[in-house]
Amino acid sequence: MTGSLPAFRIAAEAVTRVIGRRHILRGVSLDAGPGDVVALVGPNGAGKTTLLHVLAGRSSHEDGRVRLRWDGREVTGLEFRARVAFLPHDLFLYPDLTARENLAFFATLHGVGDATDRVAGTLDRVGLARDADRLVRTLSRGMQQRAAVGRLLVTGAAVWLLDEPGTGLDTLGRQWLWSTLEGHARAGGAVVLSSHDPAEVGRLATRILALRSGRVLADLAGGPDGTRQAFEAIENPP
Amino acid sequence: MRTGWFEDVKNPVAGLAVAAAVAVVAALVAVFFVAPREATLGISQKIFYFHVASAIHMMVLFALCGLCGLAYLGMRGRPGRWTAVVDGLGVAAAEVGVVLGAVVLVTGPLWARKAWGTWWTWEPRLTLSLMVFLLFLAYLALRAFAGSDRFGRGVASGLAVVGLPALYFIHFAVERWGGAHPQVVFKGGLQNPDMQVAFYASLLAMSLVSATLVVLRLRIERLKGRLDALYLALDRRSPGA
Amino acid sequence: MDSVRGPGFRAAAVIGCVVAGLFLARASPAQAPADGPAAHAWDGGWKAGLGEEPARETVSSEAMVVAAYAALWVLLLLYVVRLSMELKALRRDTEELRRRLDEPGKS
Amino acid sequence: MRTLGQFVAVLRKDLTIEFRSRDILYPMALFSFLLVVVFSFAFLSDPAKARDYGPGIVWVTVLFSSTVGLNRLFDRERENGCLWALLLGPVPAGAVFAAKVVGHLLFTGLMEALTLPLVLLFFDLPVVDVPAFLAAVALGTVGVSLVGTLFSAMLMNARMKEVLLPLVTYPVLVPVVIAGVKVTALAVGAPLAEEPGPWLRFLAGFDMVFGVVTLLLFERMVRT
Repeated sequence: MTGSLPAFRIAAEAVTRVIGRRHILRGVSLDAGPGDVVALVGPNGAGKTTLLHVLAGRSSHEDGRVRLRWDGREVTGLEFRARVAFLPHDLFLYPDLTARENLAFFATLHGVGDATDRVAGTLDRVGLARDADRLVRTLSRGMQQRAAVGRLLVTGAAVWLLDEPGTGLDTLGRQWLWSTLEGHARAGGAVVLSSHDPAEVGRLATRILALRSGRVLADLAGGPDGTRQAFEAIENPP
Repeated sequence: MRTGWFEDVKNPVAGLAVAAAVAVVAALVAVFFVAPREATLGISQKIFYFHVASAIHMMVLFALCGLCGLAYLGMRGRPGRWTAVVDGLGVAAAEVGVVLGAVVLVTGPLWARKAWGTWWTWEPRLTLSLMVFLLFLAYLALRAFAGSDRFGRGVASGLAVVGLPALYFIHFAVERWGGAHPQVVFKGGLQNPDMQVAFYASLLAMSLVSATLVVLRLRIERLKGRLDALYLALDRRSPGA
Repeated sequence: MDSVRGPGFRAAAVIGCVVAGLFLARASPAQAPADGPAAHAWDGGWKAGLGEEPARETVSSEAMVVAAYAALWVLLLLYVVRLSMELKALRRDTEELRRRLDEPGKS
Repeated sequence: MRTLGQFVAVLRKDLTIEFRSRDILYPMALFSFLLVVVFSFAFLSDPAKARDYGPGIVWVTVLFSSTVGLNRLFDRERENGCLWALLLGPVPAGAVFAAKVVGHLLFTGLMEALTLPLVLLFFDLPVVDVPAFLAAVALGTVGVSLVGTLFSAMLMNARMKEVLLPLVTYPVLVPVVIAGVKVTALAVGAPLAEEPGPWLRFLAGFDMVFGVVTLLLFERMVRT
């Protein structure tokens, strides 16, 4: 990223999410600031996706708070939605638009100034320069994933929330993804992502949250041994 | 989950039910024995009392349901004790409203058969009752099919709110649809004091009956809430299946 | 432009629109249509059925009244029955909860 | 002014997708055409009565065809969860709603331009008062689009959407149909002793009130 990103810090404070008669999240807290890459690990149904949905504002929550802070004051409303970008499983891309049109559309929504060449630059960065004008519907899952990450880049949001971004990417794609996420963190962005891949977590995470049944089992520092402990915590039964 | 007044207060259903029964009996006596037979229509005019009473209460419940919808959407941001009450009241009002609507749409034609010689006429009042009935049905269908979770309630409340201005425009359009209409027999109808007594008695009876049904339905909604809270507490204790 | 759209402005715009709309709809003068036969044929209005005198009656008035009041109470009764069924379902649900509570371990 | 730019962006996106795939336009146009043909057979047994039924046919065609459009209006948004892509962006929900309403209006307008002349032709309706006729169709369609788009968005993922949408919106739209048919009847020279003026003002009032109500409700209802 060229200029460094403004210092935004997103935090979940004892977030509780209830659907019907079950707790999906039981008082989960999390904090990601500039340069942080927080990885959420845990079995299916642990609440990783729900936590990302709550952070992004996609789902409501019954208790606790989600707070986005910049320079000491809390940021809400339209400003929150401009600074936080979310990449869910279903990618948020229009299948009947080309990759270029999708990126241009979301750039305009975010009020990005020089949209055309910024989009062109982003398409190069995500390696879709050649396929920029094919409908997203015709792209492979991996290429769609790259376009979706391009959407995050083009909006210039500081906080990235990604739900298992690595799915559908080949080894080359995953290397590219990891370097992109690292680049974003280095530029002062905050990243929160869910993942099943120990390699991905080991490489990227500065903090690791091990979740099961909506509860935080362990909140560990990143690095090889943190990753090992985290995956052990979620593997063995309670 | 701390249970507020909503869960604890001894629901006044029994008292209301008894009062409603007494009022109904009194109203029937007034309608059939106190009020004289109407000159032109004879005995079939007796249908009129409870027909109009039901229609009036249907409209009241419709307005109540709309206001509950407005309140529910207004409180959307902060789920709390009151959202459950307001939402429950909205459902109760809609369900009892549908029942009263059915009553109106059954007794209406019976009344029209005698008063105007046809089973159904697009007479403004009957037409309006039909539209309110349809809006209530749509509200309940939304709750049944668009999900009973927060989203389903939100959509249903939205319709209830839309229903309020809709009622205004429907009423206006239906009134003018047939051009200005002649003086309908029961508009000024009740000069005879005994008839008025019968009318007010049936009005009181229907308001007590509706109130009882709404409170009963609200109680069921309340019990459902408590049961969910208990399941939730159970779920909180164990780390979830 | 953004500064203009403060809460005051928005509230005023909303109320203004609603009032203007209601006023517009009401502003139409009442019309008394000519009751000529031609108008009658055209009139999709509810008066169509009123022209003829009440048809010769096969069903007696008494039967009508009985039917009306019977319908009233049957419908109300049906609703009460439906409510009691729901109550029964709730009771069954409570039993299920009690069973799960009595189990020592996790079900 | 940023919101206007966002409104235009969403509208342009919808039009681009629509003219690329024509998923809303073709079904609407075909359905309305078939509807008119069926009505012709159903109601033209007695040509003298044609003028009685004509105005009604016009409005049933408008209502049913726009419902076909409404059922598909948010299909694009349902794929890949894109409605949330819009709502999670720095875009006021009103801009998204307005863009969707205008989109639907354009598609319906195009359909009406194709089909209503057919109705006038088949039912031999001499449009005496053209401005009143056009005003009624325009104002009525706006009313249908406003109420329809609100609930089409809400019911996007509902199981029984095709049934629920008409069940929910038609009772609310009855006044539009009544007023529309009245003005259309007057516009084709029906000997009613009424003026189109009051009914057109009624329609305008309906559109204004529901314009505000649906706009405000959309934001509240769409966020779970």
